[in-house]
Amino acid sequence: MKGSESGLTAKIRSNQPQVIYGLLLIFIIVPILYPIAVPMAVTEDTKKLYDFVEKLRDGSLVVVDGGVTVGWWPEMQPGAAAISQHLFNRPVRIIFIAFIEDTSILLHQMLTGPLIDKKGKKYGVDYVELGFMAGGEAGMAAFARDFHAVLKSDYYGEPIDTLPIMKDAVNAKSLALWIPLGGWEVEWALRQVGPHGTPIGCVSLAGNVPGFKPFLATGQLVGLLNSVKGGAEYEILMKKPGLGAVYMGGISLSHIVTIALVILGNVIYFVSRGKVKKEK
Amino acid sequence: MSDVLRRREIPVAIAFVIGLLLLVEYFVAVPEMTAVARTIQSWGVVFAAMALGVGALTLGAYYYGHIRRRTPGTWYLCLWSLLVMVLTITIGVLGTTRHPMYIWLYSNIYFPLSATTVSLLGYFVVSAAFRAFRARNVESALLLLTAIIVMLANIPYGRVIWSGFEAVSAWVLNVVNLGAFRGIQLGIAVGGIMVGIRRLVGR
Amino acid sequence: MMSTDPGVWIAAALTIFVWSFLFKENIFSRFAEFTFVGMMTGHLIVMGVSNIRSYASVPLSRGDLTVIVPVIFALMLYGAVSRRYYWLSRWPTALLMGTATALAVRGFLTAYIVSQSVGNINAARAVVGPDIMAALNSGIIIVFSICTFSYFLFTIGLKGAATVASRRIARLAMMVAFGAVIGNTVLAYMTMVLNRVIFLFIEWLGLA
Amino acid sequence: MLVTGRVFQLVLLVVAVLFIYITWRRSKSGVLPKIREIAGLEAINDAVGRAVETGRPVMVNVGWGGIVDALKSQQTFAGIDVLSHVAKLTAKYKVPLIVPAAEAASVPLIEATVYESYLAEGCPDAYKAENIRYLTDLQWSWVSGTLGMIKREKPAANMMFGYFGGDTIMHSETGQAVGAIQIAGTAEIGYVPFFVIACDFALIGEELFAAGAYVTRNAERLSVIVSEDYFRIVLLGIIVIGVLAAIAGYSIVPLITT
Repeated sequence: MKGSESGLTAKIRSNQPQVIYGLLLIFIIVPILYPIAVPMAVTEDTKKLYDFVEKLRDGSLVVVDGGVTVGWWPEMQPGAAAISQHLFNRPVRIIFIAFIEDTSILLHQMLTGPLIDKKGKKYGVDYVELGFMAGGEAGMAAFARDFHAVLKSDYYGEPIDTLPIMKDAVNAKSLALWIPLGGWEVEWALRQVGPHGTPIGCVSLAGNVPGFKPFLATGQLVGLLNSVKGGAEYEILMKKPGLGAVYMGGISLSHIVTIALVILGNVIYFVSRGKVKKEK
Repeated sequence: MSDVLRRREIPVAIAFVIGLLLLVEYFVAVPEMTAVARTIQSWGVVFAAMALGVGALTLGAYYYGHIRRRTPGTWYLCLWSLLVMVLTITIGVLGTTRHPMYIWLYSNIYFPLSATTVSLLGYFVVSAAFRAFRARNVESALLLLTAIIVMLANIPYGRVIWSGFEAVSAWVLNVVNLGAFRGIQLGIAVGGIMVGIRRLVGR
Repeated sequence: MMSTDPGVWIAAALTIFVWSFLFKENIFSRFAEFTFVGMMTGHLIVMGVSNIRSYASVPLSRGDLTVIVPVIFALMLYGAVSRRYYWLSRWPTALLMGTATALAVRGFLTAYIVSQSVGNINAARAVVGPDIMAALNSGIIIVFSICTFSYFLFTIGLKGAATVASRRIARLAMMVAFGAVIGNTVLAYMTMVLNRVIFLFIEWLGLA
Repeated sequence: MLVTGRVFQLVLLVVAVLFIYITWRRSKSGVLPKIREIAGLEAINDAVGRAVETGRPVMVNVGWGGIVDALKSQQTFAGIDVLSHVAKLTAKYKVPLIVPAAEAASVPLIEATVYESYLAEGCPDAYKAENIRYLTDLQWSWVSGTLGMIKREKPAANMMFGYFGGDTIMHSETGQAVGAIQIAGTAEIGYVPFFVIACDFALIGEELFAAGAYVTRNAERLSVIVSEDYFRIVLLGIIVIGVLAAIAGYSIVPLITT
């Protein structure tokens, strides 16, 4: 098969990829400098999670757990911020925790940054940051079964049993919703939190979304935000455009470039293959 | 005495007993067993936290070897890396992760390095799109076609081209993809269970 | 307005160092990588320490000494760095392995095997339901999932027309699923590039 | 006493343990089970043949899972099994074989595997230790080292079997650019798609483990595959019966969820 190639395909393969890199860079920079607003539809998975949060009973407890290494945070950030904001808007209590080393600081920065308006909710009463817990899947399992077994102090080093919110939060059964942010983290939650009967709704890394569809169908996931796109959709539902809208505006053109390159590459491949066949 | 303790059977037995306990406790409700399992699980978390340091020591030893041998082109980088590690640990442990200096390191060095490394994949995916993604046969043609539909449905421009992309993509994801991935996830679970049991019995 | 924050300048320099890898591996990209690894390892330790602090400091301040027990056992892990005491590290490692494995096995049983089988069986109800579209879709899901699942049989059902057909269906279904993965992953990769571009052009150079 | 809702799962677990025991016992008897052919493996011969024609080397990459980590190492071991098979072919046809190694601990094992393959083909002198190239334990250094190697050596065949993460796209893109025949396999299902589209042949998920057992004909490794097959058949039976019953208007879901 490789032997039956004409010079044209070989030339493409051996050309300098830096030209293509440059092309991508241009089509990413242009929409930043000249932003174009394009309307977007909201997918069903996003809507389901939004509705679920909307219907949470007053005073319900919700866990938001960060689970990506720092490099993937830009992908999670719009969804994480939008859903956290929604939780702060609603009369529910929120527990922030991380099972991957990098995320506790990111969650803290998000909560103290300009993206989130806490609506006057009080730390320790309406929300709490528990920082990082080691052990990966086993750590999450230990936490889900008993919130107080391992973590004795919060992000600030205060004993958690003195915080009013942690009096009601005993284990996963006392929760109304568990929101993992990430890829593996969602699988861990499905295996370790799901069996407690706690509803799970996630913000997922884009590459994992197709793999999570079976769990959406069975209701093991009550809803799912597809990476930045889900974040942008959630912002639409909340009528408050933010980071997600910025990202979606910026990456649209580069998607077109990618598709064009796939098609162009294949057209050249077929044309040159056809030529070889004719010569034979 | 220590020869007995060194025997390979001991760790295998530990893993087996703990594994069995956690499995049985999941299916059979005995309060005493639950209490023991809870303690073991919390110990596991403490162990995992302590284990984070082992990797650093291994890496440190590896770097030390390069520095001692003065490996050309690498030893000074190893030394630099060790310095960065020590600096991070010093600030992070003495000042905790809330210390402004730690936050500064985290946001201005760790985050950009990590995020930029991941972003390299973005460049590679476009060049692969042009140079490597080939419709060699029916299967790969189908793969590429699906990829293109999903991409078009993901961006707002897709609707401008054809309003049906979103519906097609949703059908592909929620029906065909769902079916395939249900089979794959079941397969992963079978593999996970069988390999897991084997590992617990030390085979 | 160009940024005047030295932190931003450092971050911008590191971003460009890493990107220089796209042309050729060079001293700058290597410098960036070694910095990254040093920082990452250091950060892991810091988080481990903070975790243990959270676990031990509060009980200790109240005079509860029992929390020290697992910490002491965990110290055996550090036998791993010495050839002579390597065996010490096997014990706590075995506990970690046993816990993680057993938890994964039971999680797989409940959340994957049983839930997904039930999902398939429940989908079968729609096949005989009044909605033709839903019936068709459920049928496709069931057939594809069974074919894909049995695709990974290696020693049973090796021959026959049914095997051939089922494996063909499975491969085609998986190709569609893999296409969905690639298409969706592009979303993530582009976001990562965009994030760095926004940083360089807006935060650092102050354009737009 | 049994937790409601988990009884059936317990039964499944016991069945799984039984299957493992039975197949393990049978593997001792030395009877090897039949295993189906795996598409990509057949292509290895052609790929080595092309290396003979063009006089360019063969490159086999076993990923960066290493042999220490409990989970990732499974894939590395399967990769090393396939490597032993490729090494026999390269020994037979006198083609240079290059292996970029990613973990210091795994290097002795890789060296021994390749050497033994050369020994088995009766040409231990053709074995070149310097072609087993240990790069570094760090992921990105290893990736960049491997990419540089592909660009310099322009292998006729680039084979990748083992644990691969986000770097799948980088290896396969670069290999494609130098015109290598690429055969790859990883059990990381999220990254299989990139191998499928950018390589000439790709093993999907579990096929990697089966490939390892297939080429080595190791009784114990084959028994793992057989026990998994038994369990799959049981599950398949439950699903098919459940689906048929549901169509007929009965439900076995209460039984499964007891």
